[in-house]
Amino acid sequence: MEGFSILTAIVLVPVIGAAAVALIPRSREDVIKAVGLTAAVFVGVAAISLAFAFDSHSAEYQFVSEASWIEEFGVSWLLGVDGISLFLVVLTGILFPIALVGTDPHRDVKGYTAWMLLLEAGCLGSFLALDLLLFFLFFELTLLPMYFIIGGWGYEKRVYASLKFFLFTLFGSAFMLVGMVALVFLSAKGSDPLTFDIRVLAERGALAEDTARWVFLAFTMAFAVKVPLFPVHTWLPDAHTQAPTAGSVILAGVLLKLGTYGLVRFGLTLFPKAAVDLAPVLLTLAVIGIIYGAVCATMQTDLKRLVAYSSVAHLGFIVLGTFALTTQGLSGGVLQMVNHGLSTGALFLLVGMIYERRHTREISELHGLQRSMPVMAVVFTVVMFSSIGLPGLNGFVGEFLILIGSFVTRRWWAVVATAGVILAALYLLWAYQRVFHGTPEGENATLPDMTLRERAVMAPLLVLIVFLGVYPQPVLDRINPTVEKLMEHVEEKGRYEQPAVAVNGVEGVREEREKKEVEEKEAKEQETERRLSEFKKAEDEAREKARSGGG
Amino acid sequence: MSLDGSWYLCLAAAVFTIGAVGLLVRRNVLVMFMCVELMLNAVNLTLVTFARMLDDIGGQALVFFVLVVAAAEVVVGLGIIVAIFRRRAGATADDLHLLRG
Amino acid sequence: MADLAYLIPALPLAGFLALVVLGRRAGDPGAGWLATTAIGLAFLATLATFFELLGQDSHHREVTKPLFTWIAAGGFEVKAALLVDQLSITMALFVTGVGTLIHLYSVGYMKGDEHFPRFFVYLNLFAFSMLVLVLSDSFLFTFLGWEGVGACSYLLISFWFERDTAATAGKKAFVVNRVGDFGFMIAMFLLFSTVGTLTYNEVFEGLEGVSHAAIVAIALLLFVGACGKSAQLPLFVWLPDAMEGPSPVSALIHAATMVTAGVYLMARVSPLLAEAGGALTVIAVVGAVTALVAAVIACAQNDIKRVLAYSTISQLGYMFLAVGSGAYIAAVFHMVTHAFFKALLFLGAGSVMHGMNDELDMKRMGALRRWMPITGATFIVGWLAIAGVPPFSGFWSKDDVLLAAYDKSPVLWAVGLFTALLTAYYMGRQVFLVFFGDERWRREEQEGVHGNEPSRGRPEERSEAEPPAEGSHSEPHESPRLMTVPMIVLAALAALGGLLNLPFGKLKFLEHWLEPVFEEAEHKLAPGVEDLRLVLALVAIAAGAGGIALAYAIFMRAKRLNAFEPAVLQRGSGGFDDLYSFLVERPGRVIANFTAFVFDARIVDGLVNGAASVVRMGGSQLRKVQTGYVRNYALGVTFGAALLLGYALLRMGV
Amino acid sequence: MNGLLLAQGEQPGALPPLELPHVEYSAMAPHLILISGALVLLVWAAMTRRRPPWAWAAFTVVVGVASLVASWLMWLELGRNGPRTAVADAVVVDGYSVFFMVLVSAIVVLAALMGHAYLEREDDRGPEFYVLMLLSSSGAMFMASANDLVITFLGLEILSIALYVLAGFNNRRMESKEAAIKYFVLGAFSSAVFLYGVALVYGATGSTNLGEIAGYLQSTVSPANGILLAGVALLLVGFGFKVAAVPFHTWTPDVYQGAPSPVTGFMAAGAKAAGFAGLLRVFFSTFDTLKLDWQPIVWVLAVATLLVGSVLAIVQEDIKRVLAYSSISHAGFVLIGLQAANDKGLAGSLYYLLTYAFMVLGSFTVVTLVGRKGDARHDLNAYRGLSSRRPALALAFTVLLLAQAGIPFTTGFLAKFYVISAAVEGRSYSLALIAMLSSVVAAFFYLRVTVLMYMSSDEEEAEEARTEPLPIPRSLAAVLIFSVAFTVVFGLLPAPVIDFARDATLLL
Repeated sequence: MEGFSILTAIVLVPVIGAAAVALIPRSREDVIKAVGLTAAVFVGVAAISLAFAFDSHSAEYQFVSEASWIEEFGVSWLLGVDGISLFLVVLTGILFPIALVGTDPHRDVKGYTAWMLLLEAGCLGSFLALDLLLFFLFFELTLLPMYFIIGGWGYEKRVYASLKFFLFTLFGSAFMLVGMVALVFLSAKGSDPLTFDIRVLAERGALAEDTARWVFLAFTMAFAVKVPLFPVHTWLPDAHTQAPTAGSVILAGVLLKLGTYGLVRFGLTLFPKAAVDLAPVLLTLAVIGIIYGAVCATMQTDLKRLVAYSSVAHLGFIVLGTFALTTQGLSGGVLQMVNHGLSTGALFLLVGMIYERRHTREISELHGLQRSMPVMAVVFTVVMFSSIGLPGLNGFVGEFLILIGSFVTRRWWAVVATAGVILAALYLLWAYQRVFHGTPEGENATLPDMTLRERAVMAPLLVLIVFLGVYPQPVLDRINPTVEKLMEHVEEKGRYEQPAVAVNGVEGVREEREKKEVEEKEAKEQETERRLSEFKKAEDEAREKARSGGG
Repeated sequence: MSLDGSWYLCLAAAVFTIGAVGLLVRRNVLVMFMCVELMLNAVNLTLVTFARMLDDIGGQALVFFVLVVAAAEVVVGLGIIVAIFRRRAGATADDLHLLRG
Repeated sequence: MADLAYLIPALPLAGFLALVVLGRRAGDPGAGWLATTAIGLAFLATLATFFELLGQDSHHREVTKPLFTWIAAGGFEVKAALLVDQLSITMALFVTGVGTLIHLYSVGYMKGDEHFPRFFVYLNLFAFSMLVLVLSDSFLFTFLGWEGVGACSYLLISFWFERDTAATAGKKAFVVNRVGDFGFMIAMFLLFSTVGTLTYNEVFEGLEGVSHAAIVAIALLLFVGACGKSAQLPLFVWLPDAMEGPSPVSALIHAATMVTAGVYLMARVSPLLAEAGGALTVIAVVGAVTALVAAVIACAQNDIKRVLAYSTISQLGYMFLAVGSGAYIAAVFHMVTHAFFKALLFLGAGSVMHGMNDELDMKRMGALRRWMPITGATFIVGWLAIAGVPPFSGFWSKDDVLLAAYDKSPVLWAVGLFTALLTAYYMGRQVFLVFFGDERWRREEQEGVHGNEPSRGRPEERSEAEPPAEGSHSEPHESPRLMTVPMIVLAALAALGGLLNLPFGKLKFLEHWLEPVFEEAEHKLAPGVEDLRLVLALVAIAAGAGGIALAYAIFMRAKRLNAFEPAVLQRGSGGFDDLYSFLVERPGRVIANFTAFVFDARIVDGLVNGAASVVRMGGSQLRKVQTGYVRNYALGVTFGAALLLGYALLRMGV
Repeated sequence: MNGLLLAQGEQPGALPPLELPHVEYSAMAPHLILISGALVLLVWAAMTRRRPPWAWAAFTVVVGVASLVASWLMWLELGRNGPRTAVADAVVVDGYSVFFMVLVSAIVVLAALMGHAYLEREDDRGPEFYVLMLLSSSGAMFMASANDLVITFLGLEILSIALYVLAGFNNRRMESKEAAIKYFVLGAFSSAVFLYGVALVYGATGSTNLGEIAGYLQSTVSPANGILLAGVALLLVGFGFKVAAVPFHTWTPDVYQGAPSPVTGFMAAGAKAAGFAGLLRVFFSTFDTLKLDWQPIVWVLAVATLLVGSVLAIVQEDIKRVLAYSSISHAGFVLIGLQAANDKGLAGSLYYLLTYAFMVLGSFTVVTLVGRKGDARHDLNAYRGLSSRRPALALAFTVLLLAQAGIPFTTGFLAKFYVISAAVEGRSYSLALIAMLSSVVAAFFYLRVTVLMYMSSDEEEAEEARTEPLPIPRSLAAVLIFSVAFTVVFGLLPAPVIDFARDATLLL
């Protein structure tokens, strides 16, 4: 496909919407909301239809739209979607309208809506861009709206939080930009032109091993901050806690995925060898993150902060799956990106609803809410279970694939990570007990239950949570081909081979075993042969001796 | 038998340095200003010397430009200094540190 | 064969969904009836399937019924499919059967509870999950049910969420179970990486070629899972607290069905265990020890339901003992009979509470058989059954277990035997304290010492209960028919359950029926042991009789209220809670606190903010250079110039 | 030089028939337009009594546009005939010089508009401001098109001397005077140093003509000798001073703060561009052969400039000082292009200067506005709650600031990207990385301003907003709109400007 396409539309419509909102006078809030919602919904619908139109048998990029942009550097407006990005786009398309409807900025609706739409454009652009520079631009672009949303509509320490968020991420991307340019210039050997097209770059794979490792690290720097991985995670709790509800929802639901998505799309695709070599490092950080996030979450006194730390743990799982370098792990990781977006997004929405009523996030302030708002309690329970990873709900499927996938290659990492599953149950159930159980007094006793609007907002999320838990196959069917192709790419370019069982299951095991047997048999035969020859030699010598003795 | 060029060059360098140091150590704006003139003239000396050594008229011609520029600087510089002294007496540069940090 | 099998789990699910949709609209009895119908129909469906299986000849009684592909990626694929065979159907039968009865009972028991519909929503969801657990054809799908029942038990234990004890108990149950599930999950990972599949039959086919060590590891890990679910040492601590839930829940989930899931799993993977060798011994030992310890603690409890809880644990111990001895049929047999009499006992206890305004302390009861005859009678039946008095069901199943244990090792047998004695004793104690003796509750009430310990009824009733009003409320009363009928039925089953598998040649129905499932796994008794059966049986009877006699002597004759009941055993789960909180909880808190508020906040984040402030300070330091004095600026320039010149000359120097 | 005087080797006495030296005025059309414009303005102002207040500004704008057109014509002509030198090799007409002619002319137009609003507010009716600005711009152009160190020097002086005066143009504020004197003393000092450098180079190579010097350096085997290198070093000092490279930057914050805001804008955009025009020309075309000698030292300068600039900016409390330090760190970025010493580096630097010029002009337009009458309110707090007072203004300022921070889809990002790629192509990864990290630090103080404008919910600020209106004169609005539009539009569709910069270097 050339030039304009559905993807271009998906990216540009929010921008247009934002521009439109900017032109509407501040006073006409209803109009502003309407316009904003329309744009968001349009994108949502487009994204979902994309999922249906998507050819689940092809592992290639689909709906590619390309237009030259900066010839001087071989940068082009290059969008495309494959199994890895598809559902992230859908997730974005679903979460934004929900966030817009489900939350109330209280002040300056105009700016709020405009920034949200711009943010959506940024996210979609990053997921769809197949051009490194274009990705980077969108990746950076997401910072700005989020910065203003946190800083403009957040809570007490919003300024600190927003600055921390912005600078932290910028710090990471500083490395990425340099690495990116280095990659492009170094892989443009001899006559072949500069290009930022990742498809070409992946094929060229022209970097020397150690160079590739450095560049990979540079990229990882940026994504590690975004994910966030263990040592560089501290911006997250602040940002989440201080952001307005919608901010947290999008931050957890979509923005964090930019990191994990980047690791898959660029880390694995562009630097297979480096990824294979450095996998242990990232795995270790991921596992630390899983346990660490859970432990920190357990002790939090602020409900939002708790959820934020739980995100650290969950994202750790995704990274674990990614660098387990097995089909299961990777598929699970990609799926889990979507799942985490749904469950944690929902959690933040619920926490936001509680805040709207009680104006506190302190767990100790809340008590026995299940009596005053039973429906809220039910919804919260379901979402909580999905976040804990209860089979039958979405959280489990991804988590299990990740764990089983990583167990095949990285046994002990997986075991430790599984321990994290126990902790997840601990901190969430404990929080639930403190907030919802017991007999409410004072304000807590008189809180109104979820309004119709709020139920309508949560409904689609709940449906997806259950559906993806019971019947995830349609999604996996679309993810798997791409993932398998990517794994092949990694195996080929990374001089690496994932265990046969991960590829072929039972047959894989059997082949493996047979191969081993064959080898053993050969070894044995050689052994016997050697023996025989030795024996013969000895015999001949003896005969020689005998003859000489005789002669 | 005449001194060869390097003597002049060293002299010029010395003068230039004196000018520079003077600028650094003196507080009176006018004196600092004179030091600049001193430096410019040191440059002139250098130029002439080189012109001689290279047997090239260009260097000497350049000196005239320098003189003109120096004159122009004097005009403007004095103008500014006067403008300041209208406001406050004394010609020490150190009085002027409203702007810092 | 007809696809009735699908209906077995589908019906409770349908019931669940219907109730969810209806919500409060379902109303007080309505919801209950709907739920009961759902599971009742499921029971019928199971019966039908059962007879269909009977129709087949014994080796074609195993059918796999695929539904859809659940999770697939690369070489990993798990289908949602039902495995209908003798074992799963047996389980399904008593799950749905007992389940139906308890649903029925609950309609009466939960009457007037403000959360009435919610209760039955959970109950149906539980039934569904339990049936998935039982009928699934792969480890993972079983795990779905496994965690599902765990979640339901969490929801039902903390059903009366206003009470913190209930909430805590629910959380505890779920978390402890998770510890077990950890083992289960790792086991599945290991299976996949060694065999490449999680479907039961494929696994069993693929076992040869897997290293023995791996198999042992898998077996033990699965057993860890089973320990969690079936409350074995060291993970049994959650079950006593689980009594916070309504009595029907205790009966259904924490006695009859869910807690036996562990045993079922072991039976299900019997081919694997057969390969595992040493693991079996571990299982047997853990089972025996648990049986003994739980029984000992049970002797010291005063809470009517806690006694039963511990007896459940100890009976489960029996079952694992059987499994460990390779006597899967005995295990299943005991599981079934236990389901009957333990459910019965719990319902009885519930009925007593119902009649006594949710009184739980046995010391404040007595002579109740006069006031609630049916409850009393049925309860006594259950007692005789569990005490192993022939010809009640318990006797037969326990007998098989002990026989197998003896074959495994006389020591285990001895432990089992002693446990039997204790069982008889503490159950006797309970019966005598509750149903015989004099009416202590009367005296208590006059003294008004009532309820200084928080009773465990539903909150709104508790408020009625204290201060105890004179008159109708203070008098114990028999429960309504809705509750007594199921008890009567169960009493019948508890009495006659033995018929399922009488140890006389042709009469071993259950054995013949289950044979094909366990054929290669079932441990054949050593020659001669079979002959010992009669002797051992007599010894067992003697032990049972001794226990009862002891209890009688102490509590009927001497009318004492307590015999040997050391305080330590009366504390939460006989001191184990304290131990765990000392070993795990307290250190955990300290570490977590440190990580969250010192390490993370001060050190990790401190570094970040530190870096920022370093830059800032650098700035304000550099600022000082910018003095505002022209001369200093010129100095700066000169310095730079000097630097460059120096560099130039250096450049030439070399 | 020689061309301008008697030809070489003439014995005195026998004079040949003198013919007037041939001067191609067309080669210096824009310069001459500016100069003559200035003169006309002087005369006109001297002759006439009253003029509508906008007359001078209008005239200056016309002159600016005229020179813009002239430069553009030269550009086209250049496309046809290629580069050439003129006036006896003293000036060169090539893409590079024309690029700067265009840039400077544009700056003239915008600065004139800024100046108009400013002078109106401070009710100063004289034309001097415009005259000086025109002259100094012509100086800038000479620096760009000089093909002889002497011309470079003259350009430098024309540029500077006019600026000294402009810096002190506000008679009411002592700061302004102080700025002037500081700028003057240090400027004179540094130009003396520069001149000494010229002398040394002349001594070492025997010529001041860039072409000839280059030729000499190529012809000799090992050209580097102490005198030459010392000369180059001193030249670098002179240029470094003009472009405010650390450690020659010390004057910048004070002068930027003291000078009238429009003048500061003009300095940041024009003077810096001029300085770099000279610097890049001399080092790229002439001392190219000494690359290995000067690259390391430029590396050091660049790093120092980047870090000092951004680190010092974050502790400032005065917007003009903030922008001053930020302009220092931007100079660091341009130096990266020089250090790379490759085509991309040169083109990148040009692109950077071009885009930065408009960003900074726009920014100082806002500063001029918020400075209010007396041009004194430059404390950061003056920007509190600006978004509620003047949303559009706040937004524009935000765009300009964030563009300087290098936010995507603005020219600011592409400029950084351009020089960074140059550095990477030149294999100086460390420099590239340091630059990006310093830009992270820099982002902080740009954001700090936006925080004040958007996130401070200050009551009495809002109160004050109502009491004290903030009118936006048309001329300033025009400048603002233009610079924002330029920054954003060419951020989205960068091709034209990027190609312009590249072609300029191709025709060097």
